[in-house]
Amino acid sequence: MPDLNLLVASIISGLLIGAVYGIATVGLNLIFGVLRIVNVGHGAFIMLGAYLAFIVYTSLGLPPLLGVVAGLAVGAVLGLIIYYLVIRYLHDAPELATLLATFAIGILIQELVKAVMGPDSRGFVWNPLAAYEFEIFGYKPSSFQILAALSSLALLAFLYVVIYRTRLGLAIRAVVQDREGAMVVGIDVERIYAASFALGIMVTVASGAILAAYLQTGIHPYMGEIYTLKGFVIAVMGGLGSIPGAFIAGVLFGLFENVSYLLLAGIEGVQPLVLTRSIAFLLLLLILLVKPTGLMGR
Amino acid sequence: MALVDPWTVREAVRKSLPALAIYAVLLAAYFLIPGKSQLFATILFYALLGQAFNIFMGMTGYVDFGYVAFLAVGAYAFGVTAMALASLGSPGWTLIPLGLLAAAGAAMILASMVGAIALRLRGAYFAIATIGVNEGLRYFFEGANILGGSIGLYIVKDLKTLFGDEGYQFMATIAADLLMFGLAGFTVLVTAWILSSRMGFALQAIREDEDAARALGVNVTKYKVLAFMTSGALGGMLGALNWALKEGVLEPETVFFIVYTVEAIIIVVLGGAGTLLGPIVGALIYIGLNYVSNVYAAPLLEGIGIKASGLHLILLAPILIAFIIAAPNGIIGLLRERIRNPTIRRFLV
Amino acid sequence: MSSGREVLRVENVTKRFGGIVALDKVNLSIREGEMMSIIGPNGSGKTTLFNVINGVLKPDEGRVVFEGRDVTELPPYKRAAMGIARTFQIPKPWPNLSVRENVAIGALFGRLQGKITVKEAIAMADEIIEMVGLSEKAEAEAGKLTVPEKKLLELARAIAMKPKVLLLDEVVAGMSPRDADKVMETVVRVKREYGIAVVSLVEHVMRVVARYAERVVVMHQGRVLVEGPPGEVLRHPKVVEVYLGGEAI
Amino acid sequence: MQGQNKTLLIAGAAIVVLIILAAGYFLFAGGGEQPATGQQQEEQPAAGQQQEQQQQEQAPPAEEKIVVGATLSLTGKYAKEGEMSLLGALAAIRWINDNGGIKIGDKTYMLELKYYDDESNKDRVKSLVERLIKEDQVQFLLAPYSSGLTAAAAPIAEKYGAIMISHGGASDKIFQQGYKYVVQVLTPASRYFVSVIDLVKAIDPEAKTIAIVYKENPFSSVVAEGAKKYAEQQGFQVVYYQSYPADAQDLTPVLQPLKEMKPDIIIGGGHFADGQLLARQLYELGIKPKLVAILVAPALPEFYETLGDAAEGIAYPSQWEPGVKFSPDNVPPGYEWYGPTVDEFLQYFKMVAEERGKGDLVPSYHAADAAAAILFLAKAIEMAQSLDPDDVRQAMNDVAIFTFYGKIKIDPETGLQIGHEMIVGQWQNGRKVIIWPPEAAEAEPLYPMPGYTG
Repeated sequence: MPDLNLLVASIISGLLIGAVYGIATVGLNLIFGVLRIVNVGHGAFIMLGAYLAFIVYTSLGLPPLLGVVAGLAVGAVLGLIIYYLVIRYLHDAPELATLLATFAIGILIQELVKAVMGPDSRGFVWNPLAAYEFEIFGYKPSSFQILAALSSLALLAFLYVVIYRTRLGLAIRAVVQDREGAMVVGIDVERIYAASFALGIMVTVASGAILAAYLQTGIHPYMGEIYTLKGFVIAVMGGLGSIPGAFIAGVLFGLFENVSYLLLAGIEGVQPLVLTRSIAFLLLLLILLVKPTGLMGR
Repeated sequence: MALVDPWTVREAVRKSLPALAIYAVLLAAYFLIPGKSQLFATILFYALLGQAFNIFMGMTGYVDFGYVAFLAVGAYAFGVTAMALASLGSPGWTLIPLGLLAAAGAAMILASMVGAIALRLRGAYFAIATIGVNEGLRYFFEGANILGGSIGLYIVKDLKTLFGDEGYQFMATIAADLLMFGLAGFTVLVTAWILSSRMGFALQAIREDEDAARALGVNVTKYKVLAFMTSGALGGMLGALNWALKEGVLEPETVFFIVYTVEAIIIVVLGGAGTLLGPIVGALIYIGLNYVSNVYAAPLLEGIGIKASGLHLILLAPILIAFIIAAPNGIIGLLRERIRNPTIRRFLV
Repeated sequence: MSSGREVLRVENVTKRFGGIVALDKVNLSIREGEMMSIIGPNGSGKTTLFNVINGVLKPDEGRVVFEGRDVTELPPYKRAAMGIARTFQIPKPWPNLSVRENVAIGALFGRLQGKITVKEAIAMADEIIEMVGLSEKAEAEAGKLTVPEKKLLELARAIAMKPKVLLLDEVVAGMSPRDADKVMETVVRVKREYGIAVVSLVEHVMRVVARYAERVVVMHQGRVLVEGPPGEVLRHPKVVEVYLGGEAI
Repeated sequence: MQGQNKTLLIAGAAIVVLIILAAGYFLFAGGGEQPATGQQQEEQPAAGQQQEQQQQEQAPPAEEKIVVGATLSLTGKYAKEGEMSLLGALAAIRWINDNGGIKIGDKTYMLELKYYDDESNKDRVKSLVERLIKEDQVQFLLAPYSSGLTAAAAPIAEKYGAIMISHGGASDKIFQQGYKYVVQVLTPASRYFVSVIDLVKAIDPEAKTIAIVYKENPFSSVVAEGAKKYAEQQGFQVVYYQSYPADAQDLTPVLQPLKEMKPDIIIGGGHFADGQLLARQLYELGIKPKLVAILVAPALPEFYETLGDAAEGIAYPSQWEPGVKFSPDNVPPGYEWYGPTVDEFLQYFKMVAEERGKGDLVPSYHAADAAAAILFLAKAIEMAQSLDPDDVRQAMNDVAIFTFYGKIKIDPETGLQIGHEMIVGQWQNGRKVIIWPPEAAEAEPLYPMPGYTG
């Protein structure tokens, strides 16, 4: 029987990292929901956000979570540039063409970042509330982990307000539901596409900053690849295009990765932490077996 | 039903000629252009990867993001066969048919298992469920210590036992490539046959509108599974030849490497999805551009003082983007739109 | 009037969606070579009935009998192979395939499934395309046709399946009277030539019903309200009341 | 109809062939059938840039040269190692050229490096290796990084009889496959932790238990296996042997049990990013054994920059450190001194790094590994007095040199490195110092680590 303390620890740390996974997937889902584009370069934008947090902290001496603000700004500019330079031309193209385009964009970002920042694996130490001890059911997460998870929620709230409380959000939702219909009522679908793409990139880059604040190590030009992969899986688990679905699935994914470890740890001759990955993907298949459009997909 | 309907055969032969011609040229280049044989072998590998992938993805519209798992499983099956035969003291030549059979078989088993679950899913859900299969398998190999775990399977020694030192040298360099040329020809014929037969029509109907296809009498599940297994089996044999026989070292990290799937997609999309020539043209462009930018362009730029590692990828990425904006349906797709001449069109298959 | 043997029978079919009863104990029988129209306002259950007959939906109760065989559990493609063909209210041709290819696929996978070579299927497609008057567009991509052309294409595709029962979903909706007549003439010709039973769903175009149908079934709220020859049915007081809102034709 | 079809077919096929040929010609014009001197790629040095280092390290004119080829991972997951290897190799080559080149008979040869980026991808390696051998006329190669890439290159190098010197990341298993021309200059993966275990055994007879936590990866799994075996041979008890996946973001689950278990020593790791994470999380979780030794990551200055206090006391096995005291004055018996001194190497490294705009880089051991490969090759050529790869390969069996990198000597049978030994470094007060072996040590080991409570 797994030790109860370990179980609690796993659940809490799973929830914390899960919130970060969740926010790191939301942008991917937004872009898919509106533009029907699977952004294969997703991880590169997360990596960019992580570097922003790194620079904000090490060069400017500000808390790395302010990288979220920088991420939103950089993401907005980058998102618009990419949209008007590339994505705009690919509306009528087969879905796969956009896949290739976003892949190439990802490579470009990786290599440009590497040219500027070098190939090294960077990191920092930031623990602003080290003096305080947080204890949840006997488990003591670090302050930066809690702050990162809270920032994820804040960013999610920001996105929620944009989508459910603004004219732009209304228009975006209209386009998601039925683009012809939206066009007929006078929505400039082209501009909504641009705005949604930019919004998706903004959230993704910003989530990279949150991720960096949570992990604080392992910031390098190729760090994003695993998040592209995890992002895909979480997005599908939650239901493509569903923003709350993405977030909930992210939390679930984090939770599951952590808790399944305890079960696997009892098996002789295997490497439990490695196998949790297999189990997490198995979970994806099971969810899709029961609900082929993900937890909250239509 | 006439399986060998003469019209279908004629059509298939006609359709396969241009592709076979390109492979013939590649084969000639492989032998005649000195110092480039491995470049052509690499182009061949990617063309085959694209073609095998295309049978399922190009024709049904389903993107199997975990496709590389078929290559990996095929390579492992070939590796295990080699080890078994070496320990049994069998003659070397038996490995080729038995190993390829094992590779195709293992890949088909995987395809039927994955297909049973994932083929019920549509679009991106299918794509990503298959990523799950690939990654899940990789971590399973590593975590449960299957066939050498993360360290991998080393079969060079076994291959040397089977073929002798000289023989191994020949197998790993020339014979593996020639077998891949053979597999390429076979793949072209299979693809052309599918395109010219009922199956091709069924797959196209599925790609265009699966519900309508079902209502119109197409046994959607059967054709999807058939195409998936064909594509998987070809992939398995490709993995066996290019990785197991040619390199002799199989590590989960590199054989379940998802970038191969992405590259397969790039090649198919660049050339034209669902076409026979598309993947070959795509591979020529993709690997050709990569090689040229790596071997010629990057050193030129370095020569004028622009020094950055990764330079050639910085050059390559925008070119790829430009390509796809100019020809979103791929090169063959573009040519089909542009060229009205029916004679030439006949060869753009 | 047709007096052929029965090809299709719908027995006590009930279909619910959540709390809504879309079909309520529906019974129908269609004979060989018969031309039947099912009419009813939007939401009366017509398309659901088609979906049950063709196998896209499984009924909650009741069964569908085709040529004396219970096909309720069979998937759509098997029923198509047995001889049930249909068109869609919103045409669903395969947009990137040519008109010829679209029709040829119908031939390859319809009732002749397995009995016809690709070459024969293409030849047959050309014949049928000519019959429906699309010859000039044979090479064109289906996605580029106009809506009436798409409907003709769907009809051609269905005919190519050599069905015994042809289910036409709003095949003339939105067409000019002339086009509508052209389509219906074709349907009548096919029906005569091959002895197909035709069931067409019609919401509004009563003129067509009156002119071409041999038997009319009126559906309302998931039930069969009245059934009989067009002349009688269209004047039936119940029909006038619920369907035509009190106005006689 | 039928006859017409045939004509069309032939015409069409001809057109396709022509297009392909034209494309091929365009692609490969400038390759192919040039005279094979290995010089055709050479750029004219731009005016005013006399010593400009181009992709080929240029030799002074009028002397013959030997081109060494390399496929380096300048992009992709081994990009960091690739960058270091490039600079290290260039530094060694520059030193050799500045010190009279290589003499065969009365001829003097200058070394030159010709390299391509392999993108850390094994399916790029093959064509590049062949190009190096056949078109750039290279007979001596630095192997690509990692065993996967080496395995892809080996059959081609073997086919053409070109020598491949492994200078990084390759698993021991590569050398059990019977390749004839593949040799190694760095300590094999299975022996990475030997020095660390020796150190503990020498200074702390009390220490009995070892926990191993490593990354699941072809390289670090072999390291862990080797470490476990050696530790058990030395009488230690391996109480915990767990791995984590290659891209782990959180090691808490694997580390948590160590809090209770309290092993004397924790060793493991894998690569850059996860090594940082491992040290960081051990610190966060308050797991304080007597010694923590981690692979790869702590050898880089970024380790301390990233982790600060959490890096304090962390030890690491290293192939080489800038502070080593190998010099012509302490050559061990059976070896002879060869190549630059440590200071010279550092100076040359700085020189080539500056030319590439990386002046502030401090060489990691990956740079030294590549430099050692060059030195080993140069010495073997000199001993063979021949440029024939077979002669050189034969001579390599007899090379026993002591260099800025330490001892280099291979096992004639397998090509595996048997001379070179790992050293142990440790972060002390924000500085990396060498603590083992005693003859190379700059400082006493900080043992037990700060914070150890027993």
